[in-house]
Amino acid sequence: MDSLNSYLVIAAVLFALGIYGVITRKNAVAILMGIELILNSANINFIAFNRFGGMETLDGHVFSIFVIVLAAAEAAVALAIVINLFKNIGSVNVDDADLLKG
Amino acid sequence: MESSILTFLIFLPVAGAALMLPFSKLYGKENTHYFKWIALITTGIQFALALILYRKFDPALSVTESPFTVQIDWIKHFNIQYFLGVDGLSMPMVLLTALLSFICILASWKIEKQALGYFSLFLLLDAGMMGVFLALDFFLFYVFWEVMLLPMYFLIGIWGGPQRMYAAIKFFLYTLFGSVFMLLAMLALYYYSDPHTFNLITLIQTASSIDASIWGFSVKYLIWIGLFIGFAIKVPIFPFHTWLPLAHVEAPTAISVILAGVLLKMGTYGLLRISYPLLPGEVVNFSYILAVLGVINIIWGAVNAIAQIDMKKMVAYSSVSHMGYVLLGMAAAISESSAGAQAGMNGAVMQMFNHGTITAMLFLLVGMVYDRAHHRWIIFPRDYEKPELAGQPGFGGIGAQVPIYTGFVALAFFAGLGLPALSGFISEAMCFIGGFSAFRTLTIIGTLGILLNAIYFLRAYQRIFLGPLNETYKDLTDINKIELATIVPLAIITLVLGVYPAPLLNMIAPAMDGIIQIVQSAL
Amino acid sequence: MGENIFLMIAGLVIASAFWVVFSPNLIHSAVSLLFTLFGTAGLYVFLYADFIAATQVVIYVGGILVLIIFGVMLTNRIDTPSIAAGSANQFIGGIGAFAIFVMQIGVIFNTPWQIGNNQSRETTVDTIGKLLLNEYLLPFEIVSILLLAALMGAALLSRRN
Amino acid sequence: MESNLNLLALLNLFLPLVSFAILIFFGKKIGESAHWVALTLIGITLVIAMFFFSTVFSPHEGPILQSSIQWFTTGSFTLYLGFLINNVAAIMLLVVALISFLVHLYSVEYMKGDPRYSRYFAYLGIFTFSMNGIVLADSLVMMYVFWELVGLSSYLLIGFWFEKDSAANACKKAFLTNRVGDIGMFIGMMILFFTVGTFQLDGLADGVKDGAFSGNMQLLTIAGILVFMGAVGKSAQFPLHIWLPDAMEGPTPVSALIHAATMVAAGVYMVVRIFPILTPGALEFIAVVGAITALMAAIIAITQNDIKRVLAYSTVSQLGYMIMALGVGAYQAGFFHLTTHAMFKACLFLCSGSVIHAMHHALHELHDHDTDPQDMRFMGGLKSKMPITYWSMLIATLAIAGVPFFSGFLSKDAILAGTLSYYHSHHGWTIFLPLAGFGAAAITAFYMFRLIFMTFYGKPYEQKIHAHIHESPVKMTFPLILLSVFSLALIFTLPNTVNPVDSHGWFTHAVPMVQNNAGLDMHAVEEGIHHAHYTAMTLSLIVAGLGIFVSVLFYLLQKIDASKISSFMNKFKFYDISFNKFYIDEIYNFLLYKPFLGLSWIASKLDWDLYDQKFIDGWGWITLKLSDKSGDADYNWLDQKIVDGFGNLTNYFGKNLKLSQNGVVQNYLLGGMLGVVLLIIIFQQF
Repeated sequence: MDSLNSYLVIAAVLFALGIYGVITRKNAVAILMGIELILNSANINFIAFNRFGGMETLDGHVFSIFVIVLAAAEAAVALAIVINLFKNIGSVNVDDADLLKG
Repeated sequence: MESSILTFLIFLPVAGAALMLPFSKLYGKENTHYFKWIALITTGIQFALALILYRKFDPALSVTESPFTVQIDWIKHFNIQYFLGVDGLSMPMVLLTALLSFICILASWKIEKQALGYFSLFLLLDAGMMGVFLALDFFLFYVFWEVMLLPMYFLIGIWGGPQRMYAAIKFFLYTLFGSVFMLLAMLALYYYSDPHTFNLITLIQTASSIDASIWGFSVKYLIWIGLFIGFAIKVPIFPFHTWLPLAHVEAPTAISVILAGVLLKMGTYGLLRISYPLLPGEVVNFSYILAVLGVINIIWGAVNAIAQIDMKKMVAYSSVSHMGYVLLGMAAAISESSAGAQAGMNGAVMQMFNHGTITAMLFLLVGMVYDRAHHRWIIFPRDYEKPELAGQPGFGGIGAQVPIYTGFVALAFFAGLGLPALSGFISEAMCFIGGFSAFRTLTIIGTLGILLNAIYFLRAYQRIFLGPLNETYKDLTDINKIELATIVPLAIITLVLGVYPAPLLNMIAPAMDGIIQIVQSAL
Repeated sequence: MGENIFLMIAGLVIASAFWVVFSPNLIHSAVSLLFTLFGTAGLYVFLYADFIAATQVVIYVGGILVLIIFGVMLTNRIDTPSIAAGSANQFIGGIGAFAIFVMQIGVIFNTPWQIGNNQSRETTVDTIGKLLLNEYLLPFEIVSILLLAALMGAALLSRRN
Repeated sequence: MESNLNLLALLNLFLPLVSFAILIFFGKKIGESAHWVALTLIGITLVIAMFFFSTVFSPHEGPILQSSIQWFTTGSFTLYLGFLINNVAAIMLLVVALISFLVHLYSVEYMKGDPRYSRYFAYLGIFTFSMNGIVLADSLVMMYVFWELVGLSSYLLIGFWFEKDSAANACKKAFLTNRVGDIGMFIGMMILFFTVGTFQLDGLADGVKDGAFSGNMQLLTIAGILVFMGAVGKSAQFPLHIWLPDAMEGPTPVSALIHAATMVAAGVYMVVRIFPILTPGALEFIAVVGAITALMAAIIAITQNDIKRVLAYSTVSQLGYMIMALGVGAYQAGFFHLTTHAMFKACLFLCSGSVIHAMHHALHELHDHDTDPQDMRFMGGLKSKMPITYWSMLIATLAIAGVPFFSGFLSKDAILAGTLSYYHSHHGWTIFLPLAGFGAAAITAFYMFRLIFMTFYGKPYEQKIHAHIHESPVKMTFPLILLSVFSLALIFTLPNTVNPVDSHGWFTHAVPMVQNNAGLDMHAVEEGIHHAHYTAMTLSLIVAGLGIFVSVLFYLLQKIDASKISSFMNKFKFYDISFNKFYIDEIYNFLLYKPFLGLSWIASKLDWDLYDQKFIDGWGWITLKLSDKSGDADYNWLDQKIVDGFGNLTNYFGKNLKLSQNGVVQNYLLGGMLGVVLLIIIFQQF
């Protein structure tokens, strides 16, 4: 079981779930969680490819570190936005934030 | 200097019109005398330029040799050129246009209604007319031809008489109808000539070699028909003439003068400038019809003029009649006798010039009496608005009241009916002599015009000026200084050219020789 | 033994991820996310990525997840009986996500992956450290500046008025 | 010498024009002294004319002066202006200048006090100028030019008192009637030009001689008749004579100058000038026209009561004589009669003017504005009151009646001889020509003495008027006396002969027979005239005596009651026909003028109300209707359905698609995701 494909399948599951979460969830924080899932699936791929790809170096690891850092930054900013949104419209339901409505 | 004089002649009025705008902003549109003076000075300079051109003009030189010719590429892709030139055919027309424009500004001195518009449109019209007479590129010619149409439409439609809109639209549609045919003919000429060109001088060589047919008709024949309809409406040749009485009657005095004095000439000018040199073969085939139409014009115009009770309408129909002489003279280009051909062609161009001056006088004089009496009925119509006047003579016996005016009217009327020693006689006689050499019977019928023209002029003269004085007009004032200034130059020209036509003829003759040669070579 | 643990961890990750997405309660989702993240860290271990696994635990679990839970807390009234996390577009979204998943699976199994030698199980920290401070120095610095800016921005955004 | 003559001819031509120009432009300032300008300039003209006349007697070959300059040219079409003065022209010049001068002099008194006094003399000036132009012209074109100018001056002078409707009508009628003839002349000129190639008179004669028309004499006949049409108009020949009697609306001196002596003679003069190219056929036509005119006008003159109308018809009749003379080939006689007639007819008119002037003043003093001063029935017994006028008029009447010792006898006699000789050589219907000639001679004698008796003899119509009649002043009587002297036969025969019945005086020497280049044997004609001379003389004496005798019976002795005779004649409508001038005016009016005006009215209706308003505007109407329909189709169907259909469709989709833009970010994301799926499916990347 310890093969590339098993990791990739896990990552694919996580990715699909993340997408599903991002699309279907109403709560902004829940959407954020979906995004975290997607990022994690990507990280898994990085590491898995680094492990099985016959790489001499650990560039995949470095990339995943960067992704983690970005995820942190993203989470901080996104949450700040969510809080602001809540302050302004009293809800974090993204359906209520429809100022773009045509 | 010499090569730019033609450009100046055309675009000076445009500059004048443009100059009016700052004045209207600075001093307001109410200060109409600024516009009048600008227009007067502009046309004055233009006239002076035309005179300078006349002084330096050498009729012996062809257009290609003349120092005045301008030839610059305009739209290179289509071989369209800014090509201006002057020869013996256009020189009299340029002089006539410049002179009449100047005089018409004077005659419009009383215009107060929207003077800015009037005078600027008038100057644009002036530029268009000048351009038509100077252009030697068909495309340029067509552009000027159309440029002139629009100001005319507004000038009739805004400053005209009670039926002005009807008249203006009629004029516009009629002329546009003709223009369409002309445009088609122009494009056909362009596409069938090799190399493709609008250059009228080059086309003289190339157009005759066009050898194609559409729907079984030769292309040259179709081009001729198209051009003919376009020009015929302007002349106007029967049966395209009915825009003319209406437009003349409804237009303000100065515009009637321009209409009859210059615009009508464009038709015959176009025939002589374009149709004749380019399609001599068709001229030969068509000249009989041209002569027939000329005679119809002479007779029909005169017969109609006799029945008119509106002075202006009478003069308008007299124009129809007089332009018939031009056609008859032009048709004589195919005459076997070289004296006949020359008499006819030269007579035709002279008649164009002379009719321009004479009819201008007539319209100016009618305008003067209209200014004073506020009507111009020879006899009031039966359905006149004041029933007590219906059917009564409109004037009567004012000859003793306004002797100077009467004198000028007599001069103009007698010039119109072709009295010798006045310019009309020589050109009419030459047209007849030319016509006679080619079409005997037709010309003999046409000479009836000599009598018919006399009938309506003398009847009108008698009804207006002779007989006991109509008491309504016992306070009528005689001609004033401005009016005198408009009428005297024309009267002098009429007299001088009647006695000594050589200056005009010497100018025309070499150009006509060229056209006759082309036409005769196609016989 | 290792195989079984891997399967366990993989099952944990997938199951908890499902719950993150489908849980009607937001708090449950957040808690479930904790398990997903832990599981992922376990997977890293299986992949000989000891440093990344540690980082995952420290940053995700210790930082991001706490942030998310704070977010949940701050944006929902405490007195609501359950912090609802409604869903929409479940049908289309499900089909879409499933389609993407199928495609990914397709890609995964249809691609002849280049499989190299397994790396030795030695610690990765020093290598990563060298890489970061040599080859990836510039990205590293930029990311740090980005992080700083993001934090400052987040602080600014969430300031009252 | 040549250039001097040229200068003189130019002066002769242009001095009257100078008079016209000065008086027209400065007439207001000059005012009452206008006649001094005119008299001086015409006086100089007269002196020059006398000089030219004097050269007639010096022996010379060919014309006295022939010169021409190019007027204008177009290369091969060239017109010339020039002078051709031969003996005929020189005599004509003198006649014109003399009568013009006398009429000027006469008018000083006659026109005194007229508001347009200076204008009158100006018009006389332009008339004299134009007339001189005709006389001097060396080409048909130049002649035509002045021909028309004469028409103009005649128009101006007839319509001088244009406040009178009758005058205004008359001047128009004169001009238009003349124009009818001019058309013919113009066409004839063109035929000649394109056959011979020139308008020059001598050139035409030479061309015809050289056979330019050989084989086509028919055309030359037609051309000749057409050119003669001009003379028919100007010399008031049948059927265009109708204008001349009406022209009497002008001032009487004008009638004397223009409508008796000079302008109407221009037609005759023109025929004289072109005589060499007239074919026998054309001449026959000319003779018939002249004969008809002579007889018809004489018959009309019998019944007229207006003194000037009698003279006018007598003029028409005498012009007919001249034309007839030229037609029968009696070239000399025709021109001779022109000259003598100019003198005595001018005298008659001026005398009648003197009478009218006197009557007018008498009536004016009586404040009588209803009585016509020209009607002979209101005159009578003026002999004692106006002796000079009476004697002058009597002499002139004797001359016109053809009584020996007076000039008319000589010339009329020659004409009648010509007609007789023509009959002798042609026989058949040509007997009409001498019959008409003698008949007209008898009638002329009759009505002229009728005029004399009604005016000067018998009892005055009203004593009151008679008492106020005075003889005219010397400025008026001097011309009368002079002209009556010129009506004596001796004037024309001295110094060659004093035999009163022998016409072979200086005149016949000065005007020798010309050659006819178109086929008439002039020697034979001359011979014939010579033979017929005595017969004609005898006959003419008899008919003239008869006419005078009847007139004496009717009007002097009143042995026969004129009214009885006239009512008897009127049983056959003869009187009415004569009195109403054969109804020719009415016929023209009814058959030509009125229908023509109607025609022109119909034409204008056709042109405007039918052709333009219906046909041309019909196109506009059709276009409008079509454009209505097409506009309808365009709007309701093309625009509303198709074009707007697209709009509506877009709108519809927009409205519905708008719903997708609901601002829900997730929907966008969903769309994006589906797009990705779609793209991947499309590109089949696995």
